Amino acid sequence: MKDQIEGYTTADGRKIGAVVMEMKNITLRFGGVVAIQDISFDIREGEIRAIIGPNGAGKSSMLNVISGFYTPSEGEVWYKGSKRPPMKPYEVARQGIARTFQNIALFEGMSVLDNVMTGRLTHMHAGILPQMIWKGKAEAEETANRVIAEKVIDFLEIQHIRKTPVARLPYGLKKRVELARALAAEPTILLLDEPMAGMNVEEKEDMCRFILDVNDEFGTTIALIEHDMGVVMDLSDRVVVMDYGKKIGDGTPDEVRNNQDVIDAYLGVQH
Amino acid sequence: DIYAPNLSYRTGPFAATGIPLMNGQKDYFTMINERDGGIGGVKIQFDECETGYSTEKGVECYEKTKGSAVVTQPWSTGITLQVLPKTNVDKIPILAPGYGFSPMADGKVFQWAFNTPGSYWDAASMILKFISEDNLDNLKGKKIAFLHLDHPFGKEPLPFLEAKAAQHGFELLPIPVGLKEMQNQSAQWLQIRRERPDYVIMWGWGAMNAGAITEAVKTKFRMENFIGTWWSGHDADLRIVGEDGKGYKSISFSRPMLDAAVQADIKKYVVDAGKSQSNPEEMSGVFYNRGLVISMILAEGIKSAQDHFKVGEINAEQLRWGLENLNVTEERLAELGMTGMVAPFKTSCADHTGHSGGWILEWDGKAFVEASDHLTPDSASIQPLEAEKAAEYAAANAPWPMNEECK
Amino acid sequence: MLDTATAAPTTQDTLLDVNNVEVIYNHVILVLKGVSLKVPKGGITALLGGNGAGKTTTLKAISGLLASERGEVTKGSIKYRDASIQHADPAAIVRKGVIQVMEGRHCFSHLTVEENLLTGFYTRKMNKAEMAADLEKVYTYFPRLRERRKSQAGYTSGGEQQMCAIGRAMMAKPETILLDEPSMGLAPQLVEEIFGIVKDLNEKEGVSFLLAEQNTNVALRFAHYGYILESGRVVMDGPAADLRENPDVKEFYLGMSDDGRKSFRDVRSYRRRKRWLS
Amino acid sequence: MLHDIFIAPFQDMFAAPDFLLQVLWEGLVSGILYALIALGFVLIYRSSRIFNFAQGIMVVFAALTLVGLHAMGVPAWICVLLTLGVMFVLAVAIERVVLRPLVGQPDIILFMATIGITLFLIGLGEIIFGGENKVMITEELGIPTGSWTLEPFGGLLILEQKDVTAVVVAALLVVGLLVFLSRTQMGRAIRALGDDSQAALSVGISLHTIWVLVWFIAGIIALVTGIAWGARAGVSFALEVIAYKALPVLMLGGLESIAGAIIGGLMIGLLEKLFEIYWGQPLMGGNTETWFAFVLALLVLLFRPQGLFGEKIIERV
Amino acid sequence: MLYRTAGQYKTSYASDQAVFPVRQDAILLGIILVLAWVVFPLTANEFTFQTLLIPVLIYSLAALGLNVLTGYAGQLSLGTAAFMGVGAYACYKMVTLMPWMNPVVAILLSGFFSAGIGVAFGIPSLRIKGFYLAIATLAAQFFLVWLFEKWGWLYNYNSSGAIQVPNLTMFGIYVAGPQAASIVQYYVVLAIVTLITWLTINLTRGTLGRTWKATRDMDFAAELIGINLMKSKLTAFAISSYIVGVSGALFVFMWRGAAEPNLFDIPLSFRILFIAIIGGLGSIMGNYLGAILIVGLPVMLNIVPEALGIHIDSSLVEHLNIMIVGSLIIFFLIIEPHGLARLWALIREKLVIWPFPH
Ligand SMILES: Nc1ncnc2c1ncn2[C@@H]1O[C@H](COP(=O)(O)OP(=O)(O)OP(=O)(O)O)[C@@H](O)[C@H]1O
Ligand SMILES: Nc1ncnc2c1ncn2[C@@H]1O[C@H](COP(=O)(O)OP(=O)(O)OP(=O)(O)O)[C@@H](O)[C@H]1O
Ligand SMILES: [Mg+2]
Ligand SMILES: [Mg+2]
Repeated sequence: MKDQIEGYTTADGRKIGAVVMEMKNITLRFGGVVAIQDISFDIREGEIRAIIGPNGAGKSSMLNVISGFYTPSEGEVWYKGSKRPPMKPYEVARQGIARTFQNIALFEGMSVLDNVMTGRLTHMHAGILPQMIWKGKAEAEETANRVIAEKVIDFLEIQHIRKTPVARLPYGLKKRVELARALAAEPTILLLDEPMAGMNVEEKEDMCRFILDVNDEFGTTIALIEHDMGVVMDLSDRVVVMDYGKKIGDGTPDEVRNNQDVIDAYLGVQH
Repeated sequence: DIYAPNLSYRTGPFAATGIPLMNGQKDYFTMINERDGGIGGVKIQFDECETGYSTEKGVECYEKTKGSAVVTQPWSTGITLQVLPKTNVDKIPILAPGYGFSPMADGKVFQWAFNTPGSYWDAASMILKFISEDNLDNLKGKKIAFLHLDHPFGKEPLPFLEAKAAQHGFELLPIPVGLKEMQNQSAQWLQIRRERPDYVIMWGWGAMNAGAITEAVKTKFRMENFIGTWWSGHDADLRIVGEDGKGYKSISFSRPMLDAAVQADIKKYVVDAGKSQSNPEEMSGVFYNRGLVISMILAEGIKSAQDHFKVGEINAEQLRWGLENLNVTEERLAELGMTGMVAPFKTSCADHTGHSGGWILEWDGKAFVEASDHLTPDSASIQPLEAEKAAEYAAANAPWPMNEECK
Repeated sequence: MLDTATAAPTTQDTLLDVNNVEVIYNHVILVLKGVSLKVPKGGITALLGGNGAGKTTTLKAISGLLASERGEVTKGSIKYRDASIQHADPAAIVRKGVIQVMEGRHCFSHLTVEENLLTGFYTRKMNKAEMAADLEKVYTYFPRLRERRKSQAGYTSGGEQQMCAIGRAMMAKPETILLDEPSMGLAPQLVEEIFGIVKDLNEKEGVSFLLAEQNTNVALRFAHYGYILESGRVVMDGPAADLRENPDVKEFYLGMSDDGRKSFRDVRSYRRRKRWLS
Repeated sequence: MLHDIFIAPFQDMFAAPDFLLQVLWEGLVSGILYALIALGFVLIYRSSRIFNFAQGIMVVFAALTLVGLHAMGVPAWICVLLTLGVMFVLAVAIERVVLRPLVGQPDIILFMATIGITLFLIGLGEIIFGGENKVMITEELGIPTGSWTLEPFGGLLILEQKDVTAVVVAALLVVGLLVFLSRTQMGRAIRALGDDSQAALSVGISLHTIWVLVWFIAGIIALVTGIAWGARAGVSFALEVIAYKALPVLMLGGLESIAGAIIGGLMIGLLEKLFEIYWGQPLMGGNTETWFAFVLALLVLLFRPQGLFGEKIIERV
Repeated sequence: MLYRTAGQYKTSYASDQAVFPVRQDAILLGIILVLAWVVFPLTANEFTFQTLLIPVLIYSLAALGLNVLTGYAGQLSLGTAAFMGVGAYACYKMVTLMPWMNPVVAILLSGFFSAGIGVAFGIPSLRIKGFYLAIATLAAQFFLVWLFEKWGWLYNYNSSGAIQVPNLTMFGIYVAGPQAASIVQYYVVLAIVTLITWLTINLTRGTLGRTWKATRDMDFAAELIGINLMKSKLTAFAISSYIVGVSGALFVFMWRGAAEPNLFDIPLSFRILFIAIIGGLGSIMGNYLGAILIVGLPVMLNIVPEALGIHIDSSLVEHLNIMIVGSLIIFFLIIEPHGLARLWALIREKLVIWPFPH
């Protein structure tokens, strides 16, 4: 195993830092259903961490626990070295955790630009009065954050649809806008729930490019759920495998690929 | 032409009671125009502006008509209250026979408003007189439930009734009926059953009347002790309960006189000419006939103004004078072919009501019949109250112009 | 690596004939710009293409579901067994034997799985025995559904919902199933399982399929014939085997370069634009 | 003060148990009538997620048609059949003209459209039938009109026979509907439609047929309601306001639950009457029935946001 | 090519963030302002002031308030009228208790009372959603109207239970009460409406507006990107109720002159909801278009037959009116469910490319 405290360097020379988030013995129940059962794993600074597993394994639920949407029935979440007290999802977001959703959750009534700007909301603090008269802090803040939003838009190559209402966009672009919204928050950890579902190879390639660039250029830590093994194996530094709420594997892509439990439960045919 | 519009309500939740009144009013003027070619040779243009009893629409109608109209007939206490302060500025008389704000009787304060020939306080006073057999002290220790629409109209007689209760030692139990509960008054009638009042006095309107009467039948309240105001004595409301409603009473400032000469003229000039919307059943009812009386009051006002100012096409200010100087005597009623349909009355600068008094009508299972002699309100005790409330109103709406000419 | 589909069936009667169809949403958004395709009897036909290419729109145009989305077919013709179904309402089209399984597993979330399946019987004449028999058949194809028959569909997993949707369509005893992105969001082995069932249904029950897919890899393995749609136009079509060998398809849809599958890590460095699109 | 709130009302109840029974009976009867209107709402909501505000006016319209036809000399039972015909035509018309073009629109738009229908029907109804209060043809329909007088606890309890009839008919109607929805193919289709209309279309469920059917059933319920209410208070447009009372009933019971409509209706009927008589009238100047149901529903919703029997919103991220 | 936007380049984000980035829109706004501030008041007669101009403005303001809540923050409210009532009664109490108070100040202050009540009734929105939330607002609607009826202190124990606007002056001119001239009242209303509209436009296009819209479009996603839903919903309730309260005070003080409790009953709430929806939820301009339609239409329908010299019975006219209004509501919903404002936007889109078809 790799050094638990110091971090390590990946094959292609990237630095992976210390543990930023650690899930300790998480259990999550819905009435009688146990969606997650006593799972522990960690996420290191700057890495791409994949979570895989069959449908209904509890992957999304795990992401929901991380982002504070579900409160675990048991277990602890450690973030940046301290135990996270119970908090509302918006407080978690303000701590620097941003995410995308399995079934796109964009604000359909707004333009792309506005959607991306909502990602900046955690950084905007002008009072109601200045906002009303559109002067002073409100105006300055608006412009400053607009610059950042535009940067993200440029980065993800969606300039041309900046003013389009998102409801009219095709699926793939919506996914990209969702990524843009999450990125605009300049998060420490970015959680992606099946960012490439329903895309063809070409589009997946684009998406991979963005994810890698985000990871590289901003050093953002990424946790990602994905069913396309090609993507997972190529992109991620370490992979957690879940099955029926239990953890059945954790390690580098190669380790996971050769884990018999994982092959039986999930991969089926050898890839 | 003289433009005398009517703010009618043939629609909405109160249409049932509104329609026969509107028809009566309208038929009367149609008859006058057909038979006499109008009043003093000038035709009366009696148009309707529909309000649906909605105050908002009423104000709209008022605004629309006030430019050329000589009178506004708001037909709801709510609309009356709304336009009352505006009339001082717009200089147009309000004619609100038997409704509106009781202190309008005080002509010094309310120069432009007329509730001829009787106010709600008149009605309340006469009801009390009737049940106490003309001596209010007989009511001592009795309990009277006051079932009323929870609306300015229903609350109007409260100050008077409260004053009387205090003075004569009877217990007054106000029971409001919300606009949405008009059809389902079981809670109110359960309260009546629990409280066992000696009498129930009702200030009901529209669907509330029928609702109350059916509930009264159901709870087996003694119909003889159930008396309504003059807007609660509508034949159609009682027809719903028919025989079971026998004994129910209502005060009225008007009486249907089916053999009066005016009826024959209306039949001849209006109904037979196909100019009426009324059906025969409603034409024999209390409300239709009251409509005739109301139009007659307006017509008399116009006539008295014409006579005084010696012009045919009088304007609003002249009509105000006319309404202030009405003198409907027994003889005049005979001339009009309306003997007995209303008691004689007379208005003046200071008295805009005329206080004609009225009769108690009783439902005999099929129709309303007279059940009392002519009653008169206790003006001596009403007037000070009127003066007081009118002064309060004027103070609240200062600066309020007074008519200094009256004494 | 995989078991390729059997060769296309010999009977080549065309069941469904879509000819030069144009679709406009909301009176302004032109989405299909003249799409033509044919679905032969007993075949599995794949409709491939990127996001927003118009695959779903094409299927909805056929099944008559466009109308409820403020879309309409403004040009071209759609025929099923040589009869126009262009203006028929969805129920009539189902009765003719064409049923769509919608993208995103639209199950009736408050109905139980079994009730969901039974709604599929709606267009058929009520016959208790037949209904029970067909239900049994669906359960034999999808044993997992039998286990979950009493649970509310909204709480079942993604794969189960997809099975439920296909099973529901089977209850209508269709001749042709329009299957929209069955693989979306499903784990790899479930994808295999679903496609296996599709193949079984095709071979054993003789059901024809028109299959809209992003997952070109799987789709071309199971289909007999394929159409590639880009921006509302068919840009390429041919037998599945041929498409699989086409270099452009290989690069853009299968993610292969000349020397085998390329890593997603490498795509950053070099990207070629599609040739058939300007 | 505390005594008035917490002790005196209960003393009153014990002091006059016969009166309490009467209060409960009145509450029960109005509860059943609220429930009937709510039932019409629920049915339509279930099948189309339309919050049908027009249910109230449909009650008036059905009752007026019935009475109006009878006034033209048609025998009572034929009137009922003809009225059902009219309600069917209305259902078809609403489906054609309003619902079909608005399919798939947001809930609030459809809600507004039903208010549009309400206004239209008010205008039309008044033109056709006039605004007068009319007498329901209770006896002609064979509904008993007498009353039973019981003497529990040596007191007095009056049960109107037409109220008893209304309670019985309502119960039958509810049982029938429940069986229809859960056991039949059509019933399943109605529920499916409410969940996902696109998917329902895709399996060949015809929106148009189901909608007409459902609106027609709602029309039948409206007629029953109209007869029951009309027998109590006559038939006039003022009856339309009772539709408002159905709203808290629905919310309390849960928008898509038949059982909820019934239990919600009874709960509201009973509690609002008790509250009005024992607390509202003595302490608050009466007329609390205007808001009591809403506040009660609100309190219940705070604990169960989908009503007592409503379907849980399945929300997954 | 009237509406060509090509060639209008933006060189800074600030200019792109302007209220009307397109020049033609700014010109259009200018024309409207001139009409409202100069042309209408100079040409209108008493009837037009009282039945069209003043009510259209007041109703627009009420709808604007509702739109903040329902259109922007996505919380359905059926209790608008009651909140207007709170504003009206608060204003009445203020001017009768403190007769020296400037009436315009009183009107602007009265909004705070309804804001407070609005927030109180908005608290359930944290748990209750959609139509179920409508119950909270309906509870407010019915409870408040009942309170207006029962709480004598509110109407100074007036025997009729109605409130009557006293004569109020500002700088020696009557602005409210029977003595006030319509044109004065019109200008007061116009000034307040213009001011509040401008402030609301700023709010809705900025941070708070985006917060609201996010809450409306997908509340759980909004929360997960860092929006405090409680704050977002309650500010919406507060600001919406404030505007609605002010409109209620204007409604009674600048227009009606008197009010009885049931004036604030549910039909008024529905009328305002109609205006907001027909105009377009989530749009500012829509409120004005909607109000013009819903207020103006019945007035027009009443006038038209007379103007054409057709004599129709007034009750028939009224019945037809109701039917027509009902049908038009359905008609507009079918034509464009997103309201007149969207219709205008579509026309604009077409104009931008006009005369070319695509
Ligand atoms: N809100 C909820 N209420 C009840 N059960 C839930 C809820 N959310 C998730 N579950 C259950 O928890 C289990 C795990 O679901 P989850 O969505 O996390 O799976 P997943 O691994 O993301 O699957 P997929 O790959 O299909 O997205 C499932 O059985 C699901 O039904
Ligand atoms: N209801 C609608 N209104 C307006 N535009 C629509 C509508 N539905 C789809 N579109 C547009 O039509 C285009 C084609 O969409 P369609 O859903 O048919 O694509 P698809 O090929 O199925 O893509 P995907 O793989 O994402 O499902 C897209 O640009 C989409 O935005
Ligand atoms: Mg998931
Ligand atoms: Mg698709």
